[in-house]
Amino acid sequence: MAKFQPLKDAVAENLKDGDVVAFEGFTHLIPHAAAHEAIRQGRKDLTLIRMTPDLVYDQMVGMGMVRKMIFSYAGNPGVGLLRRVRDAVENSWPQALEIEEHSHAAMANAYEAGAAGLPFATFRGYKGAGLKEVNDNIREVTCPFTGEVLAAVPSVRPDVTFIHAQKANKRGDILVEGIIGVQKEAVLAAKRAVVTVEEVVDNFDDVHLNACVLPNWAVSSVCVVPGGAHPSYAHGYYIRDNAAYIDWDKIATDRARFTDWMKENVLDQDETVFETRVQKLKGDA
Amino acid sequence: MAKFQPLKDAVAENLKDGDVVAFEGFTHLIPHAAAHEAIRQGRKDLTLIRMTPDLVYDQMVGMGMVRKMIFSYAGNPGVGLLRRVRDAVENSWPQALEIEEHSHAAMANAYEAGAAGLPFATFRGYKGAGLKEVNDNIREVTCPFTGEVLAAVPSVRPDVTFIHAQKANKRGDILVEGIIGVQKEAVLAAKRAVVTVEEVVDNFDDVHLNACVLPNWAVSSVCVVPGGAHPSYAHGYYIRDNAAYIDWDKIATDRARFTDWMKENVLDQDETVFETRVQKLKGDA
Amino acid sequence: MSDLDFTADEMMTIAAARALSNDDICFVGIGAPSAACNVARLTHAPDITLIYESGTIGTAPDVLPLSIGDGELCDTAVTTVSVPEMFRYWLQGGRVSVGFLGAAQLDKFGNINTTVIGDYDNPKTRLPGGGGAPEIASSCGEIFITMKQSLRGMVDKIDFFTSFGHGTGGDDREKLGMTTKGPTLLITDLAVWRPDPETKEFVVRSLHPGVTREQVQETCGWTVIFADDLTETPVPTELELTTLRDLKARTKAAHEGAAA
Amino acid sequence: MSDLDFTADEMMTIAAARALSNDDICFVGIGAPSAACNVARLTHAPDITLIYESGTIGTAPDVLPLSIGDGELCDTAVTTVSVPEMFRYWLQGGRVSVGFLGAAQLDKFGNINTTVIGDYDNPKTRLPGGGGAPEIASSCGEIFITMKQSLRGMVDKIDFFTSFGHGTGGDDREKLGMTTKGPTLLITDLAVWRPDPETKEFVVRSLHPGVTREQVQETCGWTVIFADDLTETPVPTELELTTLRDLKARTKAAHEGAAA
Repeated sequence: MAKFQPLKDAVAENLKDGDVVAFEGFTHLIPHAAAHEAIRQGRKDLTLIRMTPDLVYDQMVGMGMVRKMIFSYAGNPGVGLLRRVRDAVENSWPQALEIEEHSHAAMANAYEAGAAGLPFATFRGYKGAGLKEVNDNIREVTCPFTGEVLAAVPSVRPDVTFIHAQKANKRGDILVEGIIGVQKEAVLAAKRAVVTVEEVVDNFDDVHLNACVLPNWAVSSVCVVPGGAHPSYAHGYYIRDNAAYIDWDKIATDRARFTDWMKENVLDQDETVFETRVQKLKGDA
Repeated sequence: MAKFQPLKDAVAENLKDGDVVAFEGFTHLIPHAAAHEAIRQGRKDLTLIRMTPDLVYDQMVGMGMVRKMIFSYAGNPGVGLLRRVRDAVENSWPQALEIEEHSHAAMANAYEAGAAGLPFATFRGYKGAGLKEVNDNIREVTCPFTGEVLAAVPSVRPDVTFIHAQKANKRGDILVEGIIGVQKEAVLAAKRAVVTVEEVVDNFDDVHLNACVLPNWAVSSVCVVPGGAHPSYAHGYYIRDNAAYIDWDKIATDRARFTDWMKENVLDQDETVFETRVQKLKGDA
Repeated sequence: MSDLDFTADEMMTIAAARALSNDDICFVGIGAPSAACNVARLTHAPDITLIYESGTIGTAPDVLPLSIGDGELCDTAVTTVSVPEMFRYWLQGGRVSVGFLGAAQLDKFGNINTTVIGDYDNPKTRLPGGGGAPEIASSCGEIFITMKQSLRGMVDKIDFFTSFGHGTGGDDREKLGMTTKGPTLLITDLAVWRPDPETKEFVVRSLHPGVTREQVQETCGWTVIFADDLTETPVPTELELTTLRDLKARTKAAHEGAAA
Repeated sequence: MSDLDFTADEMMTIAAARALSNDDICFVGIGAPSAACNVARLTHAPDITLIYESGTIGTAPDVLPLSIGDGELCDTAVTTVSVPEMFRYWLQGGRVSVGFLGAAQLDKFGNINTTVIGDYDNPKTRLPGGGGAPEIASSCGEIFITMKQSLRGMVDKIDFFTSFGHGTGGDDREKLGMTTKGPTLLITDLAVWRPDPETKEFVVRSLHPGVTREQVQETCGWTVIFADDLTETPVPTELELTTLRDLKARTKAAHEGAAA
């Protein structure tokens, strides 16, 4: 049953050193505030899972918190490479990073299978693809009716998932709208789930019958953090800060510049700064 | 690409003798008008698929149109047995009926796999269940990671699926709301899909971003048939005619009474009668 | 005994309702389970989550649905999901604490038949079939069963294993790889039963008010075991009875008439 | 040649746009494919269905998205589905007619690398990876590829098979059980290429206006085959150029500034 609590407490209670953790969000609703709190709390030895690790995983890898990353697209979307991830993979800075790489289809299916309580996912994929040769977690199953050989990957089952959502109601039910990505699956696949939200409303009486709602008993903690997805966006609240994504490419190029930026913008801040950051992005949302 | 056409033409063009066909709807939005048109056109040798064959399949079986039925619950929900189906299974009246019986979980997964273009579905099911012994289409697959043995069933891939939906827009996109059942899966799993709708609206601009919408290119034909789900219901339009479901139990008990009822209420009617039938049910929808 | 008048049917529904708690996530079968679950919600368990297999999660219907997919269930739900999602994420995902089932035939180990009477290929009576029951029985944390007693219904050997209870007893579930508890409670119109911890055979734990051991045995097809500490089921409270009767009256009016 | 001025980049995007038809269901990769697909939609193919892997189906963005999940894509979509549904029902379900991909490295059989330069375990350059490409390449009816020519990009042997084109040519796809066509078109900043029907090696079918055979060969790492009936790519029309430039200008303004 979800409890409302400050982000600091929710991260401290739910994320431990060595955990397998997903901060999910498919370009939309990326839980930046929660990830920054995890960085401030200095968690170590994490296995990070995400289809599209972008800035927050670049930051966590660059801060030396990550042992392994499971992913399907490690880029700054529309901008280029993740330079801290690249530095870790190519030069082991600040430490070596083990990677388990999949395709989007594999990861999406793996989250789906995790939410469905299954040990593996089956799909028609990886045909002729090189990842099969370098990833032992890509295997095969044979259809017992047609004999067709399909791809199989282990389901994703994080210890804890963090997502950002638009709204909670007073009971702690969660509403996610717009590009919903794999957030529902990431929450249901995990042992624990922490959700940051833009706001709390009385009820969801005006919400569409089939909207993506996570009942309060499917969530561990709810934290009110307005702007908590910045520089990602929250549909209906503020738009994506594309300029920040473009800037990140320069910040992350240089180790010293990265370290300074993290101190100033993450370590020396708390989550209240996010509300300020999205002020100028609210016009067109 | 969907074309708007009269129901009679849509059924004639899309449903052939010997087809594998799903008239889907999970208590809500059952395509009664389309099924009655199929009965009037006298299709033969059909394989009917549905999770919850209820009145329309009882009627089609009783009219001798059906060779085989694939299903998971052959009851009149909340009322009792399907008496025409029972008569066919127990006494081969009016002809023998082959059955392939599954659980709901199996059928739901089989539709999902059909929509996903897969040859089979995997799930954790049928443990200790007797259906495994009598249905050769219940098999096993072994997880290539954990060794767990899971159930497998063939995917559902109908020649044609019929559903009823609330709205089409002028482009032929389809909106389904409320209890959405397996309708999206049934349409996407099929080679052809015919959708009857309550009404056509200009556009879906006011529809929720994540509502269940089928794009026009995923549908073959759209037919405007107000009331076309009766005695099932269309959320937002009219309520379920529970009294008609209770009455059906008496009608279907007796072969002669059934035959007379079908002549009077189906064979001698056309689809315009459905709008009249729901008039008294519009108050609370 | 209380001076309240009540039927055996009412006692059954109310005893079943009492077994549910406020924190339960309950997968509701249609018929008797639906009445019991909603009486629980309307009395001692207002925050209980009721799930119907039509995809409605967290429903709070004002009248009992005739089918598992009446519009009332959707209108009052926290959310309504597709049926594949219901069976994959919510049931198979292991998020349901209690599954509540009825039965046409039941044996002493909680195995249920709702498929056929007689031989499967040449049935004496073709019943509706399992619907969600085979996976409800294996995926929910535990299973409650409710049915009226009769020699036709409570039998020594069921004709078909629609859903698996405790098999032939003991650790049969574990042997099949199941990690859930299976049937932990049987509520009939005469008594409350729980499985013996070792053998898994149902044992009568309490008799409903006014019911005798003989009545229980006469309407049961196996030799009944009564608990050493056999008690009497507490009589329905006035709140319980009123709640159930009001619910039934609202339901009858709604299902017989057409729309308002 | 026309008297319109245009860049090689513009010619590439416009030539790519022309390959799409009004009836196509197109799975759009980010970058150059996104521009081409939207120019098609804004010129000769107004009813084309554009799908982005973020779950947005039938989008009609006013500016090009920076990521594949900008809010603009969702606001203008016919519907937005979850990412698992996108990959299962819409892509794997076989409902996409054209997949449009870019490439970091490409070989003459349309095999693409966007994973690593150098050895996978000790890469010289770690690239972002495949994202949706491995299954886009196998599940879409056919694949269009667009990229700028360079010796670094168009190579004799790619370092990693991120997505499979025609393998080593011939019927390699059929041998792997694929039933889709694979790469049927390559549009670079210099030329339009199509695979030879037998060998499946890309053959230059038309040179963009002003481009020579030598330029094409100098920026390509394999020995280029030119079609016997080699033609010149028609120059961009004024409508095509204006549409593309307006789109780019709107996009630049939107991505550089903050909200209005």
